[in-house]
Amino acid sequence: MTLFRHRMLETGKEMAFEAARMALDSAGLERKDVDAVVLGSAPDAFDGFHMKGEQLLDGAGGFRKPYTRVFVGGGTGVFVPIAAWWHVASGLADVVLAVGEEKMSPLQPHPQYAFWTIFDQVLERPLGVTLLWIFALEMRRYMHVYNVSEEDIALVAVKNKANALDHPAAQLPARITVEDVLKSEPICAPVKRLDVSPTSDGAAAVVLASEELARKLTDTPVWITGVGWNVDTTYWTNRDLCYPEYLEKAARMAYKMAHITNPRKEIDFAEVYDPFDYKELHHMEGLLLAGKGEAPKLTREGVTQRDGDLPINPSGGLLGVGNPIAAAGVMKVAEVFWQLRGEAGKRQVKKPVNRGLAQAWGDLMQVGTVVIMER
Amino acid sequence: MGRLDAGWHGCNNGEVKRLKFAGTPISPEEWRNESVFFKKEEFDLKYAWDTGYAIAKFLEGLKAGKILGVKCNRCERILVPPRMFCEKCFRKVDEWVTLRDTGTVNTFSVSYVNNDASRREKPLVVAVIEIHGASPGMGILHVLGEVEPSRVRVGMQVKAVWKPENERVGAITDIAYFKPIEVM
Amino acid sequence: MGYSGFSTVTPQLSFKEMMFEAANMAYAQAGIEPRSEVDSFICCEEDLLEGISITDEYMPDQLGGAQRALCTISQDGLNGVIQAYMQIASGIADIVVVESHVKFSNVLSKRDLHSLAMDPYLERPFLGDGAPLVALEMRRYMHENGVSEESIAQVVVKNKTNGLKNPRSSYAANLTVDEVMRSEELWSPLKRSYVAQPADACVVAVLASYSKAKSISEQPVWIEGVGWFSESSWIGLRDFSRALYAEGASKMAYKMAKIENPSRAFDFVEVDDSIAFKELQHLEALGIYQKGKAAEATLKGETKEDGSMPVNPSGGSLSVGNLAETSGLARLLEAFELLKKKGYSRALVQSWRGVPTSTASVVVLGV
Amino acid sequence: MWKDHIPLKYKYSIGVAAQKFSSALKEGKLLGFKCSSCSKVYALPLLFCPECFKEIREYVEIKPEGEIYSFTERGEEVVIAVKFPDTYGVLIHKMKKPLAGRPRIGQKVRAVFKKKEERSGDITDILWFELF
Repeated sequence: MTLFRHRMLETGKEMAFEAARMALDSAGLERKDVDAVVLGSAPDAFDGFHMKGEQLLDGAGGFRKPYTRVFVGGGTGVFVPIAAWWHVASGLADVVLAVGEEKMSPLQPHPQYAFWTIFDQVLERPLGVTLLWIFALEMRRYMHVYNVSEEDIALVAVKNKANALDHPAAQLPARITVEDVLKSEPICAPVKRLDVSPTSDGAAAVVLASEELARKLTDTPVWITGVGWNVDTTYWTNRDLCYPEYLEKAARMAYKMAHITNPRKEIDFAEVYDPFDYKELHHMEGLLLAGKGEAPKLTREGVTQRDGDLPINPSGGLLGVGNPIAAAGVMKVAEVFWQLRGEAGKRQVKKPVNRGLAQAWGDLMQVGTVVIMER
Repeated sequence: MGRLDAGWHGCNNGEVKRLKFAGTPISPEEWRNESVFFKKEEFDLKYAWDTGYAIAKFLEGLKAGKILGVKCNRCERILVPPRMFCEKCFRKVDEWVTLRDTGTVNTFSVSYVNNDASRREKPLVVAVIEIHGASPGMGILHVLGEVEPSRVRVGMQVKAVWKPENERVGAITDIAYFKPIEVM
Repeated sequence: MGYSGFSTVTPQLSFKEMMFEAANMAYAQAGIEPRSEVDSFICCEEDLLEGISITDEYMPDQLGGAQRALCTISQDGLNGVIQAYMQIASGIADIVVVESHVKFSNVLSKRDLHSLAMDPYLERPFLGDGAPLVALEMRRYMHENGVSEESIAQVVVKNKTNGLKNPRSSYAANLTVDEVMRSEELWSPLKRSYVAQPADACVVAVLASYSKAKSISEQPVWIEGVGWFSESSWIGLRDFSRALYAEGASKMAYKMAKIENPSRAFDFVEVDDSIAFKELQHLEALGIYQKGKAAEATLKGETKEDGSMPVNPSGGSLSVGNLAETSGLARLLEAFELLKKKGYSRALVQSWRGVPTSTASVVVLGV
Repeated sequence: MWKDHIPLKYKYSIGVAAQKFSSALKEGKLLGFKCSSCSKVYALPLLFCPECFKEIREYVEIKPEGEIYSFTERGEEVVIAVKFPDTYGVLIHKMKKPLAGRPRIGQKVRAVFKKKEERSGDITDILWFELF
C-alpha cells in the first residue's frame, strides 16, 4: 500500500502502481505471472474521471490483461478480494492482482461535495443533503435505541487513532482523549470532527493465488475461507438504521462458507469498517461479534484493544490510517494478512491469531462486504 | 517535494523483509502556492432524469398538497416514497393511498455544514420522518423548522408546512419543512 | 433474457421502472422466483452516465435483489455475464442475474463525459469529445490496411438494412453507400453516419449452473467460452490500427471453447459496430477475417445476413443504437434469440466499451 | 422529467512523472521515460513501465521531431499523433495546417514551443507541430 495522505502528488494510476508493485514484491511475483486484475474504486466524481476503472488500468497492472473494476460504494475495498477470489475459485485464473484506489483530493472545493450526488436526485438532493446527515441520523438512531452515550462512541476514535501511531502509512495517528472527541467541533450533531475519518488519497493491493500455487510460493500462506456480500433496499428512510441487517446477512454468508457457527468465539480479531467511530460498534454487532447494543460495553472493558480478547482494528482503522475509500478496505485485508503472519510489527495483537475478518460498509447504509482469512 | 520512502515496516518471520510505503504527500502550502503544476478543469454535467410513473405521481401529489403512498396487497405494507413495485414481494404494487401530512421523528441531526463541507450560517435540523398513514417505519428525509435544535427529540410528532399553492412546483421542497405539532 | 426500452427516448418509465419491466420478463421466461431462487445479482453501469454517484445504491429493489448478494461491475454488461460465469463456476452461486441499462436520453452532457474519461494533462486538450480520437484511429486503420471509405459506408448500409427486421432498432434504414458517405464530416475521415446514435434500453439475463439450467429450461443456450481484455489507458500507448483488446479477449475465449479456426467456428457473429470502421477492425482482431481482409469481404457481401459469415444480423449498434454499458448485453440478447429461432449451433458476441476505452469482452454461445 | 446539474470543479495533480515532463517542457525540452528493464523509451510521462511494471528512473531528452502516425482535420484544426524515432508510444497534439495540400501519414513534423516566458508547464507550451 501507499502512504495514506490528504493529498498526494501521484495520480491515481501512479498510486495504484506503487501499491500493486509492493504487493507483487511481497508475493515474489512479477506482472507477467498475473492472469487477471481486479480494481476497486469508489465514485468517479472524486478522481475526476468518467469510467475511472479504465483510467486506472495500467496502474493496477492491467495493461494488456483481463481487467475489471468492481464497485459497491464504501464496501468496494473488501469486495475487490472477493471478486478476485471468484476469479481464482472459478479456475479461470491462478494469480489475480486485487487493487483498491481512491484519489479524493482533486474535487474542489471539498471532496465531500461528491457525496451530494449519491442521494436521490428528485427526493433528497433538493434538500441540500450531505453524507454527514445520513451518518448523523444513523448514529442518533443507534444511540437512541440502544441507549449508547457519546462517550462510549468516542472511545473508538481514541483507540483507533492511538493504534495508528504504529502504522507507518497512517494519515491521522494521534493520542487523544474522550474529552478531545466530545469537545471537537460539531459538524452534524451528534457527529463531531473527531468522530470522523479524513478524506484521503491512497492505494492498496493484495495478490490472490490458487491453492496449489500459493503453497509453492510460500510456506505461510493466508487462506480466504469465507466471502460474503449483501445490499439492502435503496429506501434507507424505510429501514431502522439502528441495526445493519444487510451486514448480518453478508456475515452469515461468509460464516457459512468458512464453517463458522459461533463468530464471537471463532473469530480471533477483526478489521471492521470505521469511517465514523460509532460505525465500528454498529458493525461489530452486525457481524455478530457482539450482541445488539453490546459493542460499547466490550469497548469500555478494553476487549477490543490490541491486547484484548477480541482486538478490533489493530491497524488503526480508517479513523487513524485514513480513508481513501476503496484503498482503505484493501488496507484492512492487508492488515489481517500481516496479523495472521505475525508480521504486523508493533501493531501485532497480543494473543495468537489463526483467523481474522475484514469488513467494509457502503452506499446508503446499505452494503456489507466480509472476508474471512485463516492461516 | 522528494518522494518519501516512509516508514520501514518491521517484519519478523525469521527473515528480514522490509516493505516500502511509497507516496509523495502535497503539503497544504504546496497545494496553495502551486509550486507544482496543477491542471484545473470545470464541468457542469446536466441531466434530465425521467421520473417515471411512481415519482411523477408523487410529485403531482405534493403540488396538490398531498403526500401519496402505495400499497402492496401481498405484504399489506403502505410504502412511501412510492414505487411501482414492492421490493419485498417483487410484484407491482396495487393501489395509491393518500397519507396524512404528519409524522413522527425517527431520528434527527443538527447540521452545521453545507454539502461542500463549508460551515452553515445557521444550523439546520434534518430528520427521517415516519409518515402517518403509511406502515410503521416508512420514513422520508426532510428538514424541521419552527423548533429550537436543542428541543428536537426522537418520537416527536411533526406536521408538514406547505409552501403557498402558487409556489408549489411538484418537488419535495413543496413542503417547506416539518414543524412540531405541539407547542414546545 | 428480458428487456425494455430500446427507443431513442423512454419518458414513461424511470430507470428503476425500466429495470423492473425487463427483470419481470427475464424471470418469467426463465421460470424463476427472484426473491428465493437467485443467489447473486450483477449490475453493470457507470456513475456519470446515470448522474448518480455509487449507482449500485439504486439497483436492488426493482430486480428483487434487496438484502441479497448484489454488486456493480463498472464494465460492459457482457463482462457482467463473465463475472456471473465465474461466480457459478466457483460454486458460490447457482443462479445469477445480470443487468445493465442506459438512459442516454437523460444525459444532456454526453460530450463532457468523453472528455472526463481521458487524461486531463495529455489527452483532453486535443481529443475533446472523443471524435478526433476515433478519427485518428480510423485513419491509421485505413492507412495500414488499404481500406476504402466505401467499405466502411457499406458496413452502415448492411447493418441499417439488417435492423429493419429487428423491432428493437431505433435507427434502421434503407440507405445507399452514396447517401451514407454524403453525411457531415465530424473530423476527417469520420462522418456522422459512421457513428451509432444513442438510445435507451435495459437488458436482464439469467445465468444458471449446468444442472440448474437443465432443470429449469428446455432449450438453454450455453456459454462455451469467455474472455476479456484491456489494452492501455494511455491512448498514446495503443496500436491505432489493431483492436488488441478484442484480440486478447477472443484468444482467451477461443482457448476455453477449444476453437482453433474462428473464421469457420460460428454461424453468425455479433460484434461491436458502434463506429462503422470498428466492425471491420473487430472482425480482424477476433480472427474472423485476416488483417486487412474484412473490408473486402464486406464489399463482396459475405457479411450480409445471407452471406457466408453473417455479421451483426441484428443490425448492430448502428441500427439499435449506442447503448453504452448495455451494448454487450443487448447483443447477447440478439444472439440468444437468433440461436434459438434459427436452429444455429454457435455464435460469437463481442463488446467494446466505446470511446475512449480499449476494453473488450467476448462470449462464445452454443446450443 | 427532473432536471438538475452537477457542477464539478477539479484541481488535478498531474503526477510524479508528468511533473518531470512538465518541468522539461518549460525548458523547451521533450522528455522521454526509459525503462531500465526493457530499455524502451516512452514518449509519454510514465512513472512505471506498463509492461515490466518497474519504476522508471531514467530520463532521456527526445529531439522534438517526429513523423505523423495519424491525423485528423476539422476546418482549420488539425490533430495529430506524433511518433518520435526510437521511442515507444505516440504524443497527441495539434498541428499547424500546411499552407498547401493535406498532411500525410509519415510526414516529418517538429514541435514549435511557446516563448520561454510564456510557458507554464502545460502541454500547450508546445504551440503546435509543423511540417519541415
